[in-house]
Amino acid sequence: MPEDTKSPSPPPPGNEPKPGAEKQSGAAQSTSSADKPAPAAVPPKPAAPAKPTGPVPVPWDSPMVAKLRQQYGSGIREANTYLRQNYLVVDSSLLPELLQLLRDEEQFDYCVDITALHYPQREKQFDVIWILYSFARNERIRVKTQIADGAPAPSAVSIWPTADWLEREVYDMFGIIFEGHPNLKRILLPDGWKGYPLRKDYGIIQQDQEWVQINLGIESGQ
Amino acid sequence: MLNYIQSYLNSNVTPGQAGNFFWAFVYIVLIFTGLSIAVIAMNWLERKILAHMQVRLGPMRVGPHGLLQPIADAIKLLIKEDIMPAEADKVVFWMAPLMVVIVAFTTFIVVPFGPTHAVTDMNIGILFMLGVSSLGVLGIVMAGWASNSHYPLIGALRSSAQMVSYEIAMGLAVVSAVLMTSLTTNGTGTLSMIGIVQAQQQQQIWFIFKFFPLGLIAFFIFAVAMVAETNRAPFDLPEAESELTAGFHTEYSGFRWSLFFLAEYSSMIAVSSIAVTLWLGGWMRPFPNWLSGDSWDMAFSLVPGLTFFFLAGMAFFSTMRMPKHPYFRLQTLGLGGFGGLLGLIGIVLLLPGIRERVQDIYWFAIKVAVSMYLYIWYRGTFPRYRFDQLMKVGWKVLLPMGVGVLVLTAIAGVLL
Amino acid sequence: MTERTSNLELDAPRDKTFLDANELIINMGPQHPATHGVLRVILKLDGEKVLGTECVIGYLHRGVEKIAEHRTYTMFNPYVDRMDYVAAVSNGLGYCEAVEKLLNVEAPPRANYIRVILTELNRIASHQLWLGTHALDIGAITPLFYTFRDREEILKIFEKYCGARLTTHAFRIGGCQYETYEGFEADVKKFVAFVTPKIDEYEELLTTNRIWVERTRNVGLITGKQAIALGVTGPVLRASGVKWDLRKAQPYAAYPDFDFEIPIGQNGDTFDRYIVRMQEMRQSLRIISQAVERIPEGPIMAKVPKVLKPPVGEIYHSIEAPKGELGYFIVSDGSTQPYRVRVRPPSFVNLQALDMMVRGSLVADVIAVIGTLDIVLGEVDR
Amino acid sequence: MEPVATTFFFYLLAGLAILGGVLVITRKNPVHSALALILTLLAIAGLYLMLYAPFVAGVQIILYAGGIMVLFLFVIMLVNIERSQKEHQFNGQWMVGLLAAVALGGLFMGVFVKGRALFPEPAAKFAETDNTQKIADLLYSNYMLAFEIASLLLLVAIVGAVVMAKKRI
Repeated sequence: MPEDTKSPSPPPPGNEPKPGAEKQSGAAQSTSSADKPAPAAVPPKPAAPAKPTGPVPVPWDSPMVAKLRQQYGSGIREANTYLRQNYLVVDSSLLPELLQLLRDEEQFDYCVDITALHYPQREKQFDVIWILYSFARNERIRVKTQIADGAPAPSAVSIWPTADWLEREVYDMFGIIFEGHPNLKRILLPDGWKGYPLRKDYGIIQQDQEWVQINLGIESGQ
Repeated sequence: MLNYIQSYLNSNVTPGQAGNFFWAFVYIVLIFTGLSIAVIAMNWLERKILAHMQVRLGPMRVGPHGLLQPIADAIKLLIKEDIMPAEADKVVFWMAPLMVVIVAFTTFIVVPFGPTHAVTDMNIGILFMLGVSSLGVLGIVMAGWASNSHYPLIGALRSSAQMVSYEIAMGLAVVSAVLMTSLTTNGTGTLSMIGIVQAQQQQQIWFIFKFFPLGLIAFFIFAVAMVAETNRAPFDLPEAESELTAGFHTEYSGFRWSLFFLAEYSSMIAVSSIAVTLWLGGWMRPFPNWLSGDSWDMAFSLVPGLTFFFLAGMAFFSTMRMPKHPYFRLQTLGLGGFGGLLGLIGIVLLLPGIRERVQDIYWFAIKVAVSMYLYIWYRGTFPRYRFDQLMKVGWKVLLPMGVGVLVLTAIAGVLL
Repeated sequence: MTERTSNLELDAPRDKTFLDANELIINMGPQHPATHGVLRVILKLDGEKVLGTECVIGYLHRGVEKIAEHRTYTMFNPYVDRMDYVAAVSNGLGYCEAVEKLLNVEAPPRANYIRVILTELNRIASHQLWLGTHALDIGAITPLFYTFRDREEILKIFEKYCGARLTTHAFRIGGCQYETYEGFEADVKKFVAFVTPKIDEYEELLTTNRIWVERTRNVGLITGKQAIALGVTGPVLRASGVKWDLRKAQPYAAYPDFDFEIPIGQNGDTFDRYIVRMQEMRQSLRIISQAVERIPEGPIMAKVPKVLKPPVGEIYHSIEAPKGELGYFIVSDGSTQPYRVRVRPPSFVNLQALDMMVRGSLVADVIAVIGTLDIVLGEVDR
Repeated sequence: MEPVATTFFFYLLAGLAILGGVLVITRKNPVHSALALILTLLAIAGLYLMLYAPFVAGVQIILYAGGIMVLFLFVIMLVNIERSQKEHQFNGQWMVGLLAAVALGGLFMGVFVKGRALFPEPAAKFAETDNTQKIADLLYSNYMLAFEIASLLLLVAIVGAVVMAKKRI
């Protein structure tokens, strides 16, 4: 029964062909092929196999982006709008500073969510995503970064206390370490569990057999 | 034999005072069984009344309108596994429910159901009741500690703090009522339960209306404190199920648990009896002065019997309304038999020799029943107090009120 | 047994008060009548005073997000109902709208109106369930039965509409699967007329009840600033004085068409949260009666293909669920199955505020605060 | 009312009191000791009743068994019992204790054997009914000053307790 065959899920389409592409919006798994340097013109349509023409990301121009670009230069890899939603793709090294700045100066005082994506084929396997909202501007943005497996992401707990559990959940599900988190441990899964279920190489019916046998006294949870 | 009964019926003191062991024993047995039946009935009534307050039906399955539900419950409790936690202190764990029950029943020795209907009349009657009922907290503390578990311990802690605090306000209210007894013609007051009622008879007023509104305030203080004393909503913190699962009896099950249940309800009846005795005229029928005269006496003495006839009538009416399906035959017969029994009791209560003697008990029971209904009503209406608020009410509201009422009663007693 | 360890012992030296020798560690839950499911709270007490708490969650974890990656967009739709199972309609609405956005289709107006009506009915049902259980926790047992009696009427409407009462799966991606049944409008109107006095009835039992007020006033205080920092949303945020409701801030479905207000509180205590939710029920009734009056004719499904293959891309869409901001972050890789679905659960984030809200208060307040946060463990654990 | 089976009840209650007293000092668990002490107090209350002193008996039950012992018990329950159970039950002064007990016992025996003449004949029995009233009369007439001083002392104790507790809060 372990082989439900589905476990290694369908390879993420656009992205994996260009692993580790530095300049590319690897982060933006989204518009895989639309990997333009940010302010460029309308990127080519995604080579989406399926649909005719979907909406495409367009560059996002706003005073804030301009300011950030001025400050961080190429650290801001992308600033696009897709389906009327804005997102930034940034270098992970800028993050602590950038997040702090977004809260203090740009009034993104509410951290809606922190989550991650896994692209096993890429060199930097993980996208970490911060979804932020500003009450003053009634505006939502996403900040994305790429990090490699095992590399730490900066913790935002000191900036938004709400990041505490959200980061713990990302750690629980993806195994991403958040540096500076006061109490980084599993939150939904038991403490002794091995493996990170939301990684793509973790099968859907896979489980920590050892844990199940020891703690539940049954052969398998399946 | 008949003469013996006759002589008893003519006696005008309680069997304890007369030194009549046989009748004292009979009374003890009667009170014990009567109390058990009252607790069972109370259980059924509480569930029914609460259910109707909460737009539901309550027990309906066992017997007509769930009348036999308490019996089914009792059987269930008796045959349930009796669990004793491995880490519990066995001896204390075993003693705690006994202690609670013994205390709850002992208080009834001095409860005057009528001028002669008490096991005995003690010189310190009211003091005895308060003292013995204050021992109940011992059982609760023992239960909480012996369970060797956190929730029971917190429950016991809450309960002892609560009972000790409210006993003070309760005592002050009681003292102000006792003070009123000293305004009789002979000038000395009394602590005897029967004496207190006789004082009300003599002064021709229920103490709740004495020195209006002083008596009323004292009664109010007592009414609040007695709910707290018996750990009932809204003061049911020791067993707050949403906080402490079940408080001090969390670890108890089966028969031992049912002893706690029995004790809780009998102590509710006990404190209600104190309230009735002290403020509501005890066994006296309504308006003994205003509607006086032989014909009124006669009329009122018929009420108990008529009440039973009414209940019997209700039972027969329900019997007729029972579904005609053969499945219900047994239930129908049972209900009819129950109605017949009630009617029989009604007839007995109408016999001239008996009705004069028994109507005291009836009026006393009615007054207690009203108080018990209030208990249920509180439970359906009020949220639960928090612990600090409970203490605040006890110490900062009831206690000063009690002292004030006591002082004012003394002043009023001297001046008026 | 690799039991979950609490970090309370670990962080003891950080807090001066933790050195007190009288402390008592109590385990509340996962089997406890007042934790609304399988929440486990480890309490550190000094007498009755709470020095700190730690929530242990995950007992109901079903890996919804993992399942999503192995189901098609359509197949995953029923799963979202099982997260916040008392507000299943809201969950479905959020998910359907998110996928619609990803597909770049819009539900037709009639479908949007039906969605609003059902969602608002569901909000009332959710608030009623909250009120009943919350009051029960605080010791008032009677409101529970009143609210369940009235919630039944909502569930009956759901049942007539889609055949299910709790996990309704009422909407489809692109609109609604079912046209309203005969007499739907009449039923809804009847319900509005029926429940309006009932809400007054609940308030009569509680709002002016001294004990209720004492138990809830200044309990579980949270200021607007703290609430925002902790990411708390929904009625809890609004009770702290922040006038923010996604139905107004970033309107979705047919909400721009309706006239309603956002009730807010001032103190951010349990009483204000109670008042805010009571007012919200009334506002929901207002929206429902407007929607039912103006419901347009027309199709109920947009043109969507049989096999959904959204273009490569990602979307975050959130709605105002009864508990707060319910967001779906969906990443499509162009295939029939989502590459990733992330649910931003309001209960999960709100529960995080528990520790801050109860520190220094009494055990009984912990119960009140858990109740007032209105968590559903199905959503916390997913 | 006339007491019945006086002798039987006297020995029963006295036996219970002694049994409780012995248990108090021999039980290792302080909670058990406290419970045994309550037994003793209740037995003594019974003895008071037999001596036609119902008021004293009632006060004994309310104050000692009901009030003080409950608080006492609670304090004991909250301390660490495991530790006290490991400690030695008796310390090395048992010799002295034994001597004192023997001396006291000798004294009692001496009084019992020789001292009958020392005590007057039993005074006329008060009727049980007015015992409480008599106590009240005495308290508020002859012993007024002592009574008030006692209450003042208690007040001082209460104030002191409040001050001490307040410091910690």
